Amino acid sequence: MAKWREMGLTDEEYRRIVEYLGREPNEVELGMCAVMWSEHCSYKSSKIHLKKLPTRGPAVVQGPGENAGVVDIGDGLGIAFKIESHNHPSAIEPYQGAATGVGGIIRDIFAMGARPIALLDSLRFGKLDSPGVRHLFTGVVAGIAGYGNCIGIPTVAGDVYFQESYEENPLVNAMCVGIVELSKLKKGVATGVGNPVLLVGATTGRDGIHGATFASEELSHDGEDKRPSVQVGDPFMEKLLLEACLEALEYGHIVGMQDLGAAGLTSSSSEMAARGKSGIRLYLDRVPLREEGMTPYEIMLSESQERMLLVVEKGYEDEIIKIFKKWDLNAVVVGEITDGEEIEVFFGGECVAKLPYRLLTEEAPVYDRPYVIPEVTSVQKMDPSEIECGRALRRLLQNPNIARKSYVYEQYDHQVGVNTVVKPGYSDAAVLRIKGTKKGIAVKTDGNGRYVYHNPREGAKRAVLETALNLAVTGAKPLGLTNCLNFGNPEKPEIMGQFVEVIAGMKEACEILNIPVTGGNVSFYNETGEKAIYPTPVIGMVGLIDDLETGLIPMAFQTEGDLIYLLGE
Amino acid sequence: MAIARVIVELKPGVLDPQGEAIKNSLHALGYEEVKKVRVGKFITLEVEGNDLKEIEERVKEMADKLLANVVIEKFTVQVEG
Amino acid sequence: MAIARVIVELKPGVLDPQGEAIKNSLHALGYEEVKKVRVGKFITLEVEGNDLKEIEERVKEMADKLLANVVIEKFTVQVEG
Amino acid sequence: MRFGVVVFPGSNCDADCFHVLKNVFGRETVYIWHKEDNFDVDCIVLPGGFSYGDYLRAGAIARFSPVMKKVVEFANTGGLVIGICNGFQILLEAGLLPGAMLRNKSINFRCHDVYLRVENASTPFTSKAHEGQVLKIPIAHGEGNYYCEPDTLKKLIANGQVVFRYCNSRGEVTEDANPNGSLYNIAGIINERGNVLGMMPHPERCSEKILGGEDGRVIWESIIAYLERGANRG
Ligand SMILES: Nc1ncnc2c1ncn2[C@@H]1O[C@H](COP(=O)(O)OP(=O)(O)O)[C@@H](O)[C@H]1O
Repeated sequence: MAKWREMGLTDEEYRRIVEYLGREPNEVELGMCAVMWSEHCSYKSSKIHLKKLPTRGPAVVQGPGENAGVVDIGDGLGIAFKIESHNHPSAIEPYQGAATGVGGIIRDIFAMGARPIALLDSLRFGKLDSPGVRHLFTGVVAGIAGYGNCIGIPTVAGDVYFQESYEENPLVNAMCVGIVELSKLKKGVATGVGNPVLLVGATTGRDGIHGATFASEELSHDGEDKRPSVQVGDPFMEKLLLEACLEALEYGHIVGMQDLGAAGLTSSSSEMAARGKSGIRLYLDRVPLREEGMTPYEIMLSESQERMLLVVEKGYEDEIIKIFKKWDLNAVVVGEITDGEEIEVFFGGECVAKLPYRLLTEEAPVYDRPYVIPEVTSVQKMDPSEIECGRALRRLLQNPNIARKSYVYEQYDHQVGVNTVVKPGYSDAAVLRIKGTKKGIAVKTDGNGRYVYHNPREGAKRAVLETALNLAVTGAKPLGLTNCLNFGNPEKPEIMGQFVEVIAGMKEACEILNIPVTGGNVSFYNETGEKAIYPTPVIGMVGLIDDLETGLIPMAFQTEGDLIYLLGE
Repeated sequence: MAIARVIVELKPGVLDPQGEAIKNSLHALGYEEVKKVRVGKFITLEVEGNDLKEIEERVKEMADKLLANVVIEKFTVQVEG
Repeated sequence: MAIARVIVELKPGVLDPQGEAIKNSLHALGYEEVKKVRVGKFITLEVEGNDLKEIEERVKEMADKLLANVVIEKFTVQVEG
Repeated sequence: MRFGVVVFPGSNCDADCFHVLKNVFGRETVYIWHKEDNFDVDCIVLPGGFSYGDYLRAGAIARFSPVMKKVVEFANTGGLVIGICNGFQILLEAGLLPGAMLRNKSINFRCHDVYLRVENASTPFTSKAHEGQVLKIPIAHGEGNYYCEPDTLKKLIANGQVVFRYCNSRGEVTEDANPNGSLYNIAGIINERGNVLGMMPHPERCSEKILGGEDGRVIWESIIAYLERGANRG
């Protein structure tokens, strides 16, 4: 099989790369292209549709395109927030998959210069009576707890549903919320010819090298032990990285910062280059490695966790490095900004890759995949006269989807940081105070896949509405939303049709409610065999309460004799 | 009654943050000679039965299913009467 | 380079919640024959040096100081060239 | 009167303790970096968190931090030391308090409110409370299952070193009220000399009304009163 196909590129995509370069790429270059052109990094199937979402609003400081979105809450403060999926890794190894998902989204937040103050998790599993599902469920919850508790960011809210369609494809969407002084907001840009590029944090190992390359020859003769596809998270390392990065930002002279997530050094360097319209030269011999004998290909594609890339004003690198050393972390100048338009990679004195950043970013393919609009199906209705209320109520309350979620949220430290004013289980959304002000923010994730499955457009609207209402009942006014769109295989027109309809529904709801979208994430291919998950848009929202003393609405019934109203139709 | 001992270790190449932290701490305590630390589990089971061969088979099954996470860990089993 | 293996186990009288939980899970999976489970640590150190006797002494020290908490745990050390 | 909050790599309730002492009680408070061995404070707080990731055993690696030598010296000269959650675990590992922590009986990390009964109200940390008083304070830990040898327990009880026990809202010490399997429902103990306290629950998380409870205040108030009397070191 042709090399590019093993790496997940189509013949047509490969042809376009050759055409753009005017030559065949070498193996390192091909690997870099393959990961950057993957669905995960390029959003090639979703991009044209995502553009339809409203992204502007009075509170929006940073819309989609950066590491996280940011909304203004006044007093010179902003809230940075984003949600991301870690579905596939969690299906393979629930604990580490979920843990590293949390780790990744936290880095996105502090890359903006924000201090993370809350985590949320939106989870979907098959039915709990299957032992496999129990294993996934307990593993995922423990993984989120393990990472979030250790790093000391409270997990304050989320949602969890159990439904057959997620049996083999659990959804693990993690959201992080941070607070930033707007004047200190950072972006993931690389600018300033000659400025050094620093790689900081964990060493680089062979973990998580692009799944597509697993089938490659090197693997077979080294034995399967050598390349675990699963990354192991080190929350302790990330805690140090978080504190060191924030301290470095406080010191100043940092031009741009980005975390190393999917596609590691390749994506972080090319995305920073593209945003700053600068070239970057990297010297891989300087990268601190975890294992011996790593090739440039492996170093460029490694997804080892707990690493960040920083562009620093020339002359200040030693001071910045000192800060990282104080926290016992690696910090190494691995390259510099050039006035070219390329990512140049050197190893052992040789140039092993030279690719225009545009090829890796803007030039990635965009597909308008064929779709069919799914028919609206109806849920089976029951005749109320056939229902015996007492029994029905008991059965409802026994349903894990309705039952108390304390098994989940009591494993999460939801109070560290002493900001959690409304804890999980006390209202529909969590509320955090903003120290030093009277303000509070409300946060929640939601999204009922079953509604969306039966009626994608209306279901998506409901997801936005439900989240907004969950904030509203605490007294908060929604400021913006982030979303994680979990779907099956986009190459199937029915799935693509669900996606298109969901976008249309979200757009409509956002416009009516006047809540802009500040970012999000798309996860396709959540299917096994012929069975796709329910289309599941998860909405994560942030709202503002101006004055907690007067504006916070409690959910519980307060006083005997108070009247109870039912609002709406 | 037999005693089965199961050693569960991370596969080579899998990051062991715990081992790293212990190594650093040992260095700080002056044990510079320690070059690498890996932390695994040592699980001891008391198992009813006499057929050691069969017990070993069953314990291997348990290790495969529950005691080890074979995605990132490997295990060895040793049984004694 | 020598390899030192340190097994750290809870002392006999000390409750092992993790072992209990594993035992219950094993029972739920149908392994009723398992009567007791204890979970310890299996720590592997790569240590520079040739004098195995001395290495063993040093590793015992490390175990005593750091690797085990002797209030609740006991340990054994085994060194190999 | 000056408080020092120790920051180990991986501490994560350091800022919370600092906030409460500085902003809620208006007391001079400084951070003490784990590599520091020179500081001048009247009370040391070892905060919660996951020092060194809690790798190996909670508190096991932190006890070897340079700062701990000074903490031990400080304690040995009568200085007030309070270890909360991970801080308690570190005090145990460092031998400043007897016993050890095991994994919670449920295996899981647990984060929720618990009730504590004040068993000894004549310590510098509890003098503003009264014996038998019930405090509602949150816990957040995975290894809070206190264990010690039977003889040690006897001594702890006889000396009044058991300061807090898990109880129900009526102050009854029951098995159901024990969130982690701790021996004798122990939630907090003090050393023989009476100047080093370790407790698993987090008083800093319930020292402000806005956070839903203020039962943690009594501990800080007791410490402050004690220091105001000038009764510490000397
Ligand atoms: N996965 C989770 N992580 C953290 N908190 C959760 C999770 N799932 C549910 N919760 C919390 O449990 C409570 C009930 O959640 P949910 O069932 O989604 O509420 P509702 O159905 O009322 O919108 C909320 O406080 C929510 O934040």
